[in-house]
Amino acid sequence: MEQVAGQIIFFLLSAVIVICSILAVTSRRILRAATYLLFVLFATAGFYFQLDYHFLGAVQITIYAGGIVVLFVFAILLTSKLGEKSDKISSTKRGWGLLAAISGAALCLYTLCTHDFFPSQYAAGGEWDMKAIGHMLMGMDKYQYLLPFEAISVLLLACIIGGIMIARKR
Amino acid sequence: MDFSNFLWMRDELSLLAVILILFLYDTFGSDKSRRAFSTVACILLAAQTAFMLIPATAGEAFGGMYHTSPAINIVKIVLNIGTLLVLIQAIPWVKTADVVIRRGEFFILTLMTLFGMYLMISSGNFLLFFIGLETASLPLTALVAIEKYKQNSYEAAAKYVFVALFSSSLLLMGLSFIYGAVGTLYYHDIALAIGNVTKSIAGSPLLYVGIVLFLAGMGFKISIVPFHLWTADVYQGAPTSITAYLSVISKGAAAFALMVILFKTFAPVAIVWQYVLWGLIVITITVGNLFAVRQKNLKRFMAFSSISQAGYILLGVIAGSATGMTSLIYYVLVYIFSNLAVFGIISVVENATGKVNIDDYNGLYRTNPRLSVAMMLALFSLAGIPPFAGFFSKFFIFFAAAEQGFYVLVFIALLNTVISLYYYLLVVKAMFIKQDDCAIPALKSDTASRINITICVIGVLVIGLLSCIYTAIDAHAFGM
Amino acid sequence: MEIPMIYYVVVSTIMFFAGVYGFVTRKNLLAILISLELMLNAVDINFVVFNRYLFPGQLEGFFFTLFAVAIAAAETAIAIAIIINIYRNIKNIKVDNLDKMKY
Amino acid sequence: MNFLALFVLIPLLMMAGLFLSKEMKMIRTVAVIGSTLQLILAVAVLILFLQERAAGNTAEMLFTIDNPIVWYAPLDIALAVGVDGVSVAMLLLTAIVVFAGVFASWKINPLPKEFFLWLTLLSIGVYGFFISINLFTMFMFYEIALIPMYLLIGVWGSGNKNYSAMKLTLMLMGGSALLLVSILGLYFYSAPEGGELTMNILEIARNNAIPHEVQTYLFPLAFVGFGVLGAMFPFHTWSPDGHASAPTAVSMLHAGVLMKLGGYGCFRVAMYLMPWATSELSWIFLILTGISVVYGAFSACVQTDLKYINAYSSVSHCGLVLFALLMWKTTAMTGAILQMLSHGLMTALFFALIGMIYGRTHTRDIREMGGLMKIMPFLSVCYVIAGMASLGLPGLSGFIAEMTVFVGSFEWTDPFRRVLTIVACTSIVITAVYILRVVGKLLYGTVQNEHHRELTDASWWERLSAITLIVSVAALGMAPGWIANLISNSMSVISERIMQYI
Amino acid sequence: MEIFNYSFIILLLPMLMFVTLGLCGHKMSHRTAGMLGTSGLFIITVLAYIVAAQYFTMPRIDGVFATVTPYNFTWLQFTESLIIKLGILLDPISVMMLVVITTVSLMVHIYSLGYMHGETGFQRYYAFLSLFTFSMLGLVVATNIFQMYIFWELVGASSYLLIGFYYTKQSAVAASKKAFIVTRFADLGFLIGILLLSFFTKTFDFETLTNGSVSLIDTAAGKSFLGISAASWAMALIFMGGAGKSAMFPLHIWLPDAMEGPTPVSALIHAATMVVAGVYLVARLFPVYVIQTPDVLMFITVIGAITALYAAIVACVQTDIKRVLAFSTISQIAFMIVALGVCTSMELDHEGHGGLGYMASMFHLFTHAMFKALLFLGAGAIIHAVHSNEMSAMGGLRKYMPITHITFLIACLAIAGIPPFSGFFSKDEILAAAFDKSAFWGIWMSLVAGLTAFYMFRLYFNIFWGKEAHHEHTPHEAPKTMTIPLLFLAVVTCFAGFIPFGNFVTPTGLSYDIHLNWTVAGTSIAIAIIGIALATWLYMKPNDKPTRMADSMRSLHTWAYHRFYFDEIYLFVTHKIIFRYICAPIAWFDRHIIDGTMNLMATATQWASYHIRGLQSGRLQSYAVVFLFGALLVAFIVLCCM
Repeated sequence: MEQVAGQIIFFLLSAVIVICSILAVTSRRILRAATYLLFVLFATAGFYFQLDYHFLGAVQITIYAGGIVVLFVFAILLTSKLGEKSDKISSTKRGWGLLAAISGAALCLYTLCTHDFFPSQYAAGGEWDMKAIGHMLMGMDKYQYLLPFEAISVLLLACIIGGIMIARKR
Repeated sequence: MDFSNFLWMRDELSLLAVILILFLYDTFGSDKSRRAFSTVACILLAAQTAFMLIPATAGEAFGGMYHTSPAINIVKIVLNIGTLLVLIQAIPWVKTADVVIRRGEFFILTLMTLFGMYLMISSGNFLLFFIGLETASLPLTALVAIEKYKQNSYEAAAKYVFVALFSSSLLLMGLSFIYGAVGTLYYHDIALAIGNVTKSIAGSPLLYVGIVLFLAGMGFKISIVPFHLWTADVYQGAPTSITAYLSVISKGAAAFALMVILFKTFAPVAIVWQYVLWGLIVITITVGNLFAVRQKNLKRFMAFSSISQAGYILLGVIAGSATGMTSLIYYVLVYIFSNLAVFGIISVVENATGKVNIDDYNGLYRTNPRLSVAMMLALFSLAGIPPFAGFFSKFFIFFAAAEQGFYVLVFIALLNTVISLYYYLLVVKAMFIKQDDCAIPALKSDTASRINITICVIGVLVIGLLSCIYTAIDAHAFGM
Repeated sequence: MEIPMIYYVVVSTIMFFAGVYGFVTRKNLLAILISLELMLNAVDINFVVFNRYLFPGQLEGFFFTLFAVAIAAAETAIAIAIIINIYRNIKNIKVDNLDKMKY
Repeated sequence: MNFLALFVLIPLLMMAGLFLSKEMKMIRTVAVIGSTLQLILAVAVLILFLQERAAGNTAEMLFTIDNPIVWYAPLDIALAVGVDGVSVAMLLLTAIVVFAGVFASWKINPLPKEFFLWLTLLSIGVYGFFISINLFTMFMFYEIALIPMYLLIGVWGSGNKNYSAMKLTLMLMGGSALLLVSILGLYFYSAPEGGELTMNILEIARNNAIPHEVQTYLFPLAFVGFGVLGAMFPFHTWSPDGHASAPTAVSMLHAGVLMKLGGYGCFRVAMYLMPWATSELSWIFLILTGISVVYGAFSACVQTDLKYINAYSSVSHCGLVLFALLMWKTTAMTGAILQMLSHGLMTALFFALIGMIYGRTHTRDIREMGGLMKIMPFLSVCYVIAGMASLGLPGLSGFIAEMTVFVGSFEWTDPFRRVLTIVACTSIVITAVYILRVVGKLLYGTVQNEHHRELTDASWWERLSAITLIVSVAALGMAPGWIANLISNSMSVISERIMQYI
Repeated sequence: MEIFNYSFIILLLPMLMFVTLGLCGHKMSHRTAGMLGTSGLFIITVLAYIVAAQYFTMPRIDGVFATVTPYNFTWLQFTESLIIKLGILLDPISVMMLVVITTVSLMVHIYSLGYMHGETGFQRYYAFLSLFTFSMLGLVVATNIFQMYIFWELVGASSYLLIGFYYTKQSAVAASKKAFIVTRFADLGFLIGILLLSFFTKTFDFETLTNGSVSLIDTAAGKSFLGISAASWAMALIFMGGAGKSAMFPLHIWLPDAMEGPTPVSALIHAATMVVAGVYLVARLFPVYVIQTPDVLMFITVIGAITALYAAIVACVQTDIKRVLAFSTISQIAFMIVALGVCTSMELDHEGHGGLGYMASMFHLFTHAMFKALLFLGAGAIIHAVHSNEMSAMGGLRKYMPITHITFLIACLAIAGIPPFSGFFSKDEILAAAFDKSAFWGIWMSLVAGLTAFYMFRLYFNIFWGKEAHHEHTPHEAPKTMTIPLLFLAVVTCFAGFIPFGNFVTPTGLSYDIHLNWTVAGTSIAIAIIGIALATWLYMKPNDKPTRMADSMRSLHTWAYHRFYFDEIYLFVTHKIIFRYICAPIAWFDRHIIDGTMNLMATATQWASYHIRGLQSGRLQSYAVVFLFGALLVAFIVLCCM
């Protein structure tokens, strides 16, 4: 039963992801595109929950939905008029886009499908303990991530400085 | 918690200390005291470079997340020297009214990208590598846009950031494939897993596609054809000092990181990436040359020249041997001096007159003999003419590739040197042979530019003749 | 029946290449950025799924995704800053206006 | 270091001196002192060499260093030097031509300082090439010698100089690209399996370990690589344009000395190190060089530009050099080297004279000149002498060189080589045709342009330059015995190496 | 042999003269230079006579004059055996040649003092004369064939310089060029011949070649080309060199043009000495020819006979007196060649006369040198007087120039073969030799001898008799410097025939007493007289018979007048065919195809560069597309290959 529910939820989420992804890249209204993106991100978070990575799902929602999409919306509101529709795409451009997307997808799917993933079975490890995750994030041994954590702080600092430098008027 | 892990990271930490000092200085220093900011930044970096000269030992920290070795240390020193030269070269430029308000940011962001490169080179895990990669490229996009009210500058920045993001998403895709195929992101473990015959990962298409996408992502950084298209626009649009930085430091670091990863991680499937690189090198050198032939703008010209140079750099990678590594590091070192000399002169001329076209250099020798001679030496070095350093570096890199039997590749590359000589000579021709009544008048360059160009020219003249440099690198290099 | 791993991967691939399609066809720089977000997000799914299905013993994919999300945020921030800078200069953010340098 | 290094050091000091000099007088003084020192040094080396040989030293190369200064140890790049008879002869040739060249460019304008600097750099390359016995340093000096040409032609040249300079540089660099591949290949196969690889020519030859199929690839690369500089058909087209556009001294040095690098390299690297391939593949190149010989001569017959005539004549003569080398009998190879010397001297003389004439008449078109014998008798007489040397008049250098080549080539009995030899012989007739055509039109007859009547004859420095060369040409032509012995002793080593493969 | 130690001076002195006059001549006065040159040559002449005297007074060994080699040093060593030596070889013919050359040269030197008086380049002229004398002497005393080739080239060059002495005159320049190139072409054959010969015999040395110690036939056995044996090829090619220098048909075309040079030069080089080098060459290698390659000797006879007839016919209708003499020279040399050609063996004694031609040829060479030099010098005196070469400008000169007239007549009689002048004796021997071989050759050559008498007297009458041409100023006798040589040579011409030549020069070296074969002699005298009579009838008094006769044989006359159009054919071949269809296309090919290919490579690079610029469209999204497709393509290829 639970499995069936899980399957139904999966297909639902998949449908949302697929449809909204496509809409996000085809909608001629930019604000709507951002909204579709939001849906995709939520559905992705749903995937994470389904896979028992609750912490990741939460992060996904916080950062993407709470941070990035808001940033997008601000930027959209700043740069375009409400209700403005973008121009139609020329057919050559669309043709190239489709060709790129389809051929790329075909190649990737081919390799993914032909690959013999070796355990290839869902290992129900269950939810990881938050404390364990915290230790891993702060540890220095193998499979522990203090160094990336520190490093990314430099990256974020750099991006803040850079972003401010560019975005401010002066 | 074993904080001694951090002791391995003396290079990174010292660089962070420099960044921090500068950050605090920029934030809290008075306007008057900040006048010396550029000088202080250069001195600090020089000091840090000197600190790094203390011989390092090989080791790893953070459970294999971080690696260091004398060879890596040497590369970092090389990058530091390059960065130092770029910073010195940038001093007159950051004094200009448009940029002076962003002076602090310029130095700090530049050093932060350098930090990112350190991480790329030293990482033992793809996660750290990716973070390093992004640290090395994202601030650079901001730097490209630093003259933010100039059309070229923001156009370049937009192109750079979008292509960078696109390429890093492809790279991520590749990494995810590799992860899916191998099950770990630690270099050492990946190598073990691929090398393990029983698991037969080595024959998996997923791994191959992953490697190809990874190469494409790195190809963006090194500007390998066909992942190079941003290069010319960004080099042209970016301020000259940033272009210089992009063309030598960023490229050199990425090339070395690529080499380390290919050597350490993908050695068991060397045949795959060697063939891929084979093809890529050929088209990179050729296309770079073909485009360079018809450029009018000197910076754009140097962009294509740097694309073809990237192809030569990769000859060291494809060799996959200790000789390859030595010659690659050596090549980058020489390339830094030669290219920075060229960019130094470009920026002197550009700062004084705003001219960047090759035609503007007509008759430069009659008005500015020293600049012209320096430029000529640097260009000859780039073209690989003895007795300048470029000849030696080219020879060694060909040597490394030929050692592994890539004679045809070496041959093609050599034929391309003829084309490259052609376009380098075009510049020489403009300066020495063509006459122009309205040639650039005699310039008086400032101390910083002089120091920079002098150092570069000395480097170009001396590095090849002093074999100890090569020997020193060779002593620490390692192969697959 | 358990959901086969490949289903997730197919979805993520579709998302990724939808992003590619958007990147190639959209005219608005922000829309392109949205497409990029799709691509990055798709890769995250890959990492998570591979981790969960194939190599559940360690959390490598998990942490990769975690950091990737953070990096994506930083990237977005910088990109939006640049886009806004462009808007400030030319009062629109059409990608067509960014082809002054070519050949 | 041993004293051969002086060949590089003296020009280096000369460059330093030139760099520091301010005015024309100083520049000239430095140039003259430097070139004279070079000449003295070359003669000294010759004498010492002969003494050593007379003392019974039969080593293949003399004045080598027992422990060469290792430069790049991992690649076995060492500053190894040594000379055999051929190198000694070539060094002497270079010194003579440089000496004459300095005087021929006495009044060079503009930028005299830079001109002499580049010229000296060029001579460093040439000297270095001839004294090196390490493949790397050889290649390095080879390239050093090539690149100054670009600026020398580009800045001080005339006519379509940009095109010519570029073409010359690129074609020669293309040749050196081929060369580099073969040098790398030679190195990696230089020792038998497991042996220590080496760049030293003598050691490679001693090891003689290069597999035959590898030689099949490397030999053409090396030979064509050097052959481009040796103006081998069909890679000679840089030569007419390049020589036509170059300033006097540069044409002299280039045709007189630099082209010899090609021939020298061909036997020292390609043939000496790859004897098997030489014996197997020489027929292809024999055909090409055979074509060169006749083709150059025929082309020269219809040219109207003095320098073009001479350039095509160089193609023909240099073709004969390579042709003779490929016959690899000691006599033929000796002839090749004699031909190198002879061609070097007389072509330098030619170019010097053409430059002097051009400097006065401002045209090189033979249709616009005539009767110069009346106006500038000295130059004209010198021109006739050069012409006679070129068409192989006994008593001048061309004759002995050609005869040695022909006699040597005739030692072969197979019809292929015999026919080619006879074809090559015909060049002596065609040479006569174009030389006499020029002499007739240019020097004899009536004055074509009335303005030419006011022109002056040679000045003292021009006379000195021409006389130096004429004396050398005549000396070589009248007393060839000792120099031929000098050369043939060295050549027999190579010849015998190849002989063992037939 | 030590007694000839001084002989090197004979070579050294003219060389020194050349160097001195060449380098410092322009600083000397004409007189000094002329006197220097002449006195130098006088010393040489004396020395040559001493050499001759000493040589021929040496005791014979086995009845033979020994071959003496006082000097022979290595000049250039090709291989172990092939060595170019420079040396002096004295044997009967080289000593005879020494005498001839020095004598004629001395006469010309003296004569030129007057003839060239006041010319610009007087010193240069003497320098070149010295150079020529040096080269010619070097040629005749050559110890080996390569030395001969060296001096052979040198005489060619000095001939070139002397023909082109009036270098401002276009025709002189062209003639000098022609002379050089034609002989050069012949020398190509000579060279290849030497190469072949030396390849088979492994030696250059004349002695080794001729004393029978190496046999060309044996070493070259079995080798053949186009059905002709290698030995024959070698010797025929060597003869080709001789034919070129000696202006044998069809390589004769340069000699008439060479008359553009100063007349004394024509006398020295183009009549007496250089042009007989070919004869001398064949004589030098005579044993090889006669013993080993008789087929080549046959070929030589044919060439000689054709040339003799051809030149004689042409000489009958020329109007330029120097050209008549030139063709006469060609014809006379052909006599010598034929004489050599008809030999069948080395023997010349009471048993066999197979080698008679050799002796006859050398004898004729000697006498011809004297009387032909005399003729030319006489012609020079005439030209000096009337300032023209054309017969029409002359006529009736006997009154004004008595000495010239007499000497000229003597020479004419000599060449016509009237006893007791020298030409009679030598020509008679030649005819005898020809008849010895076969009646055909005998009749043929007798016919030519008759023609000789005819055209010589046509010349003589046209100059000294006939209608007196209008002169701007009265012709006068030449100065003493010019007449003395004429007189000297005339005396020699008168008495040279009585020299017992056969005692000195025979193929084997054994003494041979010349005895006239009166049948042959009678015939030849008769024919000569017929010729002279015909000429007298036609040309002694002004009349229209010559014109009528020319009209009656219009086409023959025209053809002969134009020398059977050989020059035109050569011009056609060289200019129209070689220049237009070989040189010009090659030059075009070089500029457009070879060079074009190189330029094409550059153009192709530029073209490619231009056409791929679209890749760099400046549009962000197309960059991404290329990026992606690049990656996909690489991935695809990898997947396909792995």
